[in-house]
Amino acid sequence: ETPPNMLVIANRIDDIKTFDPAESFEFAGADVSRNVYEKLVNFDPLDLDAGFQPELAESWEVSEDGTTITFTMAEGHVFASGNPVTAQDAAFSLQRAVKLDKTPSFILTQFGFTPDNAEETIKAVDDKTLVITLDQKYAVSFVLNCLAATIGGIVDMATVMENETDGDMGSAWLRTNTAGSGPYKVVDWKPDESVLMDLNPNYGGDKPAMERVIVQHIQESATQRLQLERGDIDIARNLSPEDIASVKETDGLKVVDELKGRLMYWSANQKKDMLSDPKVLEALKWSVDYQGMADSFLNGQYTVHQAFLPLTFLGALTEKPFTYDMDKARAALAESDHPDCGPIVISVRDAQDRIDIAQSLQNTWGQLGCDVTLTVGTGAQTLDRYRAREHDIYLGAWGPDYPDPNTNAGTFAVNPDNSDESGNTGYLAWRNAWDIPEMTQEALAAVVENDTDTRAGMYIDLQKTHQQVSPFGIMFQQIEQHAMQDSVENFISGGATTAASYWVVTK
Amino acid sequence: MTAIDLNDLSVWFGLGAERVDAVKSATFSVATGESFGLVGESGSGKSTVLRAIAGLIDSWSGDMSVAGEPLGRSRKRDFYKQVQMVFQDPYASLHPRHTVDRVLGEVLKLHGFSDINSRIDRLLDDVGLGKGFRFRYPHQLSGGQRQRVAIARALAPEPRILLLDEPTSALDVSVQAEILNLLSDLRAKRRLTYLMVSHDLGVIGHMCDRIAVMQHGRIVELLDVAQMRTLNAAHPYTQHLLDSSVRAIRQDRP
Amino acid sequence: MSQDNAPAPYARRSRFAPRWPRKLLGTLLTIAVTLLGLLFVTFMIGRVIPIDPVLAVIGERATQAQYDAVFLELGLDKPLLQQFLIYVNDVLHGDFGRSIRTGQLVSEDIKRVFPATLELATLGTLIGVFIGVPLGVLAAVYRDSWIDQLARLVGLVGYSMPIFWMGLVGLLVFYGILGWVEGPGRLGVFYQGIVPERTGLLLVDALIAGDWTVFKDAFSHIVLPASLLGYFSLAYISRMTRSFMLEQLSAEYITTARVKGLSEWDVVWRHAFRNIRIQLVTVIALAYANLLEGSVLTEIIFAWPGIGQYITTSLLANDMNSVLGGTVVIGSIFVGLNIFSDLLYRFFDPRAK
Amino acid sequence: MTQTSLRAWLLTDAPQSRRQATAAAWYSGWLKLRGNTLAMLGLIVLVVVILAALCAPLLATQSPFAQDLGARLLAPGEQGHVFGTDSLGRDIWSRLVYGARISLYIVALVAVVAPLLGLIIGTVAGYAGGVLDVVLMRFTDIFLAFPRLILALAFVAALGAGIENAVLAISLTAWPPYARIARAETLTIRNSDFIHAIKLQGAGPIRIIMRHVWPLCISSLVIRVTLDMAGIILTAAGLGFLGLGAQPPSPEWGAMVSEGRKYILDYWWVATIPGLAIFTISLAFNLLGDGLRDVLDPKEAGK
Amino acid sequence: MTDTMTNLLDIENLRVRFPTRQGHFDAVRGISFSLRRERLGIVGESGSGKSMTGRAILKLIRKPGQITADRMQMGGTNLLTASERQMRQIRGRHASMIMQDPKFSLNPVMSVGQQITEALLAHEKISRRDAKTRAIEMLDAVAIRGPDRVMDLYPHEVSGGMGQRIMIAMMLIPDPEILIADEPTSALDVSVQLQVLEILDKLVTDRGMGLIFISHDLNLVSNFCDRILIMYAGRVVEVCQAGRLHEAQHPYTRGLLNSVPDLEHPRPRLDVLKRDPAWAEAPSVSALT
Ligand SMILES: Nc1ncnc2c1ncn2[C@@H]1O[C@H](COP(=O)(O)OP(=O)(O)OP(=O)(O)O)[C@@H](O)[C@H]1O
Ligand SMILES: Nc1ncnc2c1ncn2[C@@H]1O[C@H](COP(=O)(O)OP(=O)(O)OP(=O)(O)O)[C@@H](O)[C@H]1O
Ligand SMILES: [Mg+2]
Ligand SMILES: [Mg+2]
Ligand code: NI
Repeated sequence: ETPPNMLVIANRIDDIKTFDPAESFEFAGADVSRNVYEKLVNFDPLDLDAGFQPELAESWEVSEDGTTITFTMAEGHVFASGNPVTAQDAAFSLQRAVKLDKTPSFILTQFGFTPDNAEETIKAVDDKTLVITLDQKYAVSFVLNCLAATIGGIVDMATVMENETDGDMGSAWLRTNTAGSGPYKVVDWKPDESVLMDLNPNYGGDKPAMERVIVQHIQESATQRLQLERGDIDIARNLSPEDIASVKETDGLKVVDELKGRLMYWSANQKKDMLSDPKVLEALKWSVDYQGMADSFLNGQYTVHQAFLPLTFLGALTEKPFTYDMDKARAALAESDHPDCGPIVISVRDAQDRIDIAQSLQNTWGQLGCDVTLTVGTGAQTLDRYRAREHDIYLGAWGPDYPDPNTNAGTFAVNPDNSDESGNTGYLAWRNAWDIPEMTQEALAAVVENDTDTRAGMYIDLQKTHQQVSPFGIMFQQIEQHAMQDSVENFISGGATTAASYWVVTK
Repeated sequence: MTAIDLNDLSVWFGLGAERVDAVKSATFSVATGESFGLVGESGSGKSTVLRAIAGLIDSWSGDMSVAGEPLGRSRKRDFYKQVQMVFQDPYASLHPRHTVDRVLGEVLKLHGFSDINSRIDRLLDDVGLGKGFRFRYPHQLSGGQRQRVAIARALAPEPRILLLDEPTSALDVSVQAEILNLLSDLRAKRRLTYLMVSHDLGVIGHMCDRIAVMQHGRIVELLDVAQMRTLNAAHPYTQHLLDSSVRAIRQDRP
Repeated sequence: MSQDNAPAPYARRSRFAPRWPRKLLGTLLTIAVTLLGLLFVTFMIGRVIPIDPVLAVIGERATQAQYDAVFLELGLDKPLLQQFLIYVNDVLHGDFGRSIRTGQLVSEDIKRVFPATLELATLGTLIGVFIGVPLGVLAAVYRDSWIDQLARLVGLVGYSMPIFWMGLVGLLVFYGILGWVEGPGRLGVFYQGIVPERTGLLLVDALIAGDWTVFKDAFSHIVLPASLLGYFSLAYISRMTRSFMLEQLSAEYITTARVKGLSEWDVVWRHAFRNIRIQLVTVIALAYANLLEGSVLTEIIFAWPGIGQYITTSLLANDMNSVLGGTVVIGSIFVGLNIFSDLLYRFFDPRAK
Repeated sequence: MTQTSLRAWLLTDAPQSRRQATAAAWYSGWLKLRGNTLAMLGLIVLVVVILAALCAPLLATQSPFAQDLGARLLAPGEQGHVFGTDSLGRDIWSRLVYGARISLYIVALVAVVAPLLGLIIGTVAGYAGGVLDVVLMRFTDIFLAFPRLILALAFVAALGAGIENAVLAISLTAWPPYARIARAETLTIRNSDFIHAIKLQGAGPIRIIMRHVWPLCISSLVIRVTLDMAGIILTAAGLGFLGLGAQPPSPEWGAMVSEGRKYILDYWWVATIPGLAIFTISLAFNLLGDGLRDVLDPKEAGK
Repeated sequence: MTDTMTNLLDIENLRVRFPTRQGHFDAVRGISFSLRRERLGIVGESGSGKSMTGRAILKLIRKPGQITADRMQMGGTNLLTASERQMRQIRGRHASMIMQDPKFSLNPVMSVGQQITEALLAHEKISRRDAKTRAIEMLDAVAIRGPDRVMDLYPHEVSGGMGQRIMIAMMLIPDPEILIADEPTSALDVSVQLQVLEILDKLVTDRGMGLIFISHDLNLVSNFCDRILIMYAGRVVEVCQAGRLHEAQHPYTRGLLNSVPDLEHPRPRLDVLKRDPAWAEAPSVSALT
């Protein structure tokens, strides 16, 4: 049994590279960051559907032209070091993220911030006021959603600069240390082993019930389940469907489902002649055993979903036009220029659920008469090929980068320049050599639409077209199934929009 | 004419502090058709002399010539048509996985003979092994039989000179007699020259015309077989050697 | 057979220096050459692999500009040889670079993960030795009897089992069902951070601190994976012990010992066993080295944060700094163990002098 | 020829022809092996596995690739699946027999490549001595000091996943011990009288190495290789476990265990049955290797 | 001395049998002999079963081999029924054996001193110190110079002759009544050979020990021993007094004698032994007294 004031979680956390919000871009890292750093605006774990709420900023105002946002800082937020949170800290944190220009910086720089102009565009007028200047008008929800992402975490300027080495703005120090105002602070991190968090004594909110949180890295589902059954852990986050099924049967344990933002899709390289044939794509989309997979080896962990915005996102499309229908598939293939269906290679990385999906695709596409082979590689290998546009079919997963529809629209449906030279590897459309000038325009238009309903409608239309014509076969949206002791309440892993929150957990 | 002529031959092993001088300026010559014996205590360098002549050791100085031809560092195949060697231990001198047939066949092929089949039969006959032994493996042969195969192998290239390194010391007296007789017969038949090592003075006395006595790598004395029989030696070591091999063992015998 | 485990013959000595410094010099030179070769091969593999090291750093979402920046930062624009020389120079200064994957200095990472493996492998080897050696000796003494057959079967089972499968089953049975041992990881969560870290070996640290509850918990965690690894090396050690012992027991001096009227125990242990000690050390060193490098799968299953898992995960993430660092460490240990057993050989065997 | 006379013909101490000599040598080895019950057990198991692999299409009750998501994870015996079905509803028995082909293929390939490489390097180093020996042995040491699975992983990562590459990678990591053995063996052989004897016929080094040294090294290599077979399958399985061995949906045994490990707690047979198969075949190889040690070891044969 | 007439050892119908794949093989086939305080020589060609006879007396035949006999009596003990425990008491204490080759018969990793004192410590309650003193005395007795130094040497550091003498010292230190010497000199140089024989000779005369001397060298045995058994194919074909060896009757013995080349009496050809299958079948000649 675990002590009542301590939360022990088993999870796969070997992807953590750093806790620095300016650099952190991994799932397990985001979980830590969310509990350590507060943001200007944030999501309430107990009411995620309400969207972003004031946190460090108690209010904000948008200028007439929509390019300037003025935040007023809230009282009572104090860093773990004891320093109060000021607008200077907020400005510093955001400037820092822009200047360091690490991988996730695009979330901010898409608003026109650059390392050169950051000091002007992100500015603390006084301790309480922060002014942000955008390069053009954007939907406010878009901007604030982005600030609620991990990169929007506000760090303690004084502490960070004390630990600066070689002008790195404390980034070496922040890899392994935290300086936030959130409910917890990281006490110890052993990569591939565990993260240990204790209460931030200066946390301004209600004192969390869990005074200590330990996240252990446990790779195997079976191992996690054994630990759960023996009461050595409170929550197991990576159980397989079979293990979940058994946990459901076990007294004293329960399973909580939560819809996540991750999509499972396949995509066809449009440089390949056969795969750029719309009828072939249609045939392939019809010959996927969506429900069969979702009911068997993906049972409970993925739900069938066929649009690029995950459910719970603004403008998510719920329609699922494709089913497993071999007749329609054969008909479509017959109409295409490739009625015999040539050889297809599916690139898939070495994760068991993806390999299972790939084998199922291989099986059902095989029934169409296609000669399908799989190449399994490490994550880096398959990704390398994907970015070089050398794949046939890539079987992949995509998670939203920030809680705004543009995150997926901007990659599935935007391709500003399809030339090889442009190297626009950030866009999935580009990686599949899918040239879509019009759709790109439509997607970009949605970004500046300030009326939320209109904006949602634009995305729905976009997805409907996308579903039919795109070389993307979006199949599933992930459901995370957390198995836990019966006594554990309020564990929310963040749904599709954000990460796990430990401070509301009780047991 | 001399078959083997050694002049100031020194042989050593190893370098620097580990250097062992196995043979120190040995000088002697063996006439064609002669049977020459080499005796001495264990480790005195007898085998080393033979191996140096056969070209199995590189580190030597001095002059060696065989049948008038001076020997260089490396030996040509022609040399081995002249000189062959029979080793001490018949159990170690045959390849454990080769049949007699293969052993002899390979040698004949190497020397470019064409009528291999008939030659093998003839060789086996010569050493007193019938055709029945042709396809046996060494482990199917007794020590004496193995030594015969080794002799057959040495005879295969039809050499003029045989180097014999204790050819019978691993064998029983009764088998030894057979091998010694065989060697005598072959020498008579083929007019071979023998250079033979043994520590058994009886064997040397039986086989050889002249002997050289070695001690600590040096040749301390050369004498002929008659001198040996009469225990007529100049060097004290030779005297001691001769003494001990004929002296009665128990002084208190009534 | 012992040939494959015979200590490596080390480089020929130069002719000038006096004896023992020359020997030392030769040994050092050999280590240096071997390690350099090791570095070179690892480095080349890292560069030849058709995976982009930059991608490993920046991940899927990065832009081309970020890509280029990292490309320059990693020094990938320089010629291969120059990259290698820079790397060797760094290594000589104890700098293995920073791990892309964990974001920490590789040397720090290794300092953390290596003791875990060391602890596991040491205990595993001890188990292997303390059961395997007597088993091998028994099998040899009672050659062809049922004891021999049983020992052979037990040994071969250990040799043949897929260790990852046995690991899962062992965990299920001893942890899941019977609850005899603690589960995965090195230490229960409540015990973490109680004893100060001195050696990194939890058992030792707990002993130093005199904290028995921590010791018990750590031991309860390690006992299952260590037994599995021990069983695996037991197989090898007992087979080798048996064949060494057979060789010795048929030696003539054993009969001599019997003629003296010595007891069977003395004959076996004082005489025969004494003669295989040195060969055995070589074998044990090899088994030990194998456990140090080869327990990747066990480490994964038991969530053991060791060096095997570290290198493998890093390799899969194309984190070449970590792979290189880990390989150099393991390689050095391998070479070190080799030399150690060689020295032991020279020291203990009167014939080797 | 009647049975008894055939036996006598084979048992003869005085063979009359090359053919008889070879046959008799094999027969006596066979007799020795037959006397070793455990080794025979190993042999029989192997023969059965080989036959099963050859006759896979006859033995398999259905296609090893046929998926049936409605009938997944069935227990052994259910709905006519002898060993049950896996997570995609494929028949485990059918996959097992087809998988035997792959596992045997891996073993055969590695068993040819690695020892050959080791044999060449080891004998050349041992026979040549001097600088070449030092260089080659340093080279061997480097590879020996390499963490094996890591090296294999690196090769596979470099070459791409797949069974041929896995085999190649395993071979490339497996040769150093063989080279060591071959070298040690060569060192003892190279100064023996029968090598001197053939040198005295003017034979060159290549001939000596290939025709005289190799045959003697091969026996200790064969012994070692059979003992290593288990290790080879397990390494291949280990690569499969890490997703780098045989590519799905190929029914390679290691990959099957790896796929099934997710289900081990509730559907134990999915991983256990291929696990037992690996265990059985490696045990068989080990038992046979242990027996072959007695048959082939020239030291024993000499007595 | 009166007790030179009592038998130290009586062996009747001794057989040593090894199971092989083609049935079983008898290395020793029903030989009988007794030993008094004398030098008993055993000669015969290689493989005739000499060593097996020696080992059988101490029941040192290795595993698959079996010993059977009608009677094996050593002093008061019946060896046939003696347990392994009793045999350990007998070995070394009452009967000892010198092995053929010192190079292989001494433990290479134990010092000479350790190996010698061990024999003593196994049989007597004696302090290590005293054992050491006794060992040094013994080494001195077998004419080893600087015995203190030799105690600390390892077998590879001593020459063959010294090794053989160390063996002798080791086997004699518990003061056995019977000593079996298996070809104690065949590995030695002629000169060293003489020294070793002198020591053995002194032991028999001075201590009244019974010696079984195994060799294949007929001349040597005839010069050295009192009585000789000639073995062929596991049987004793002839027994004779040493002095009368040259009068031996059996064709095998004669053959052996004639096949030895003799420095003093040269012959153009050596006689070759013609083996008669009947020799192997004839019953063993008894050498009981
Ligand atoms: N390969 C070698 N390396 C180093 N030393 C050697 C080698 N071969 C022989 N020796 C040494 O050379 C010396 C002479 O050896 P050799 O074999 O010629 O003696 P031998 O007279 O034939 O003795 P034996 O009668 O025992 O055969 C010995 O001291 C021996 O140790
Ligand atoms: N373990 C065994 N199995 C089968 N036969 C054996 C075994 N040990 C010895 N022999 C046989 O027993 C016979 C007698 O051997 P023994 O050693 O007594 O001969 P020996 O007279 O001492 O010969 P040598 O003079 O060569 O020492 C030999 O033919 C030998 O092959
Ligand atoms: Mg010699
Ligand atoms: Mg003998
Ligand atoms: Ni070995």
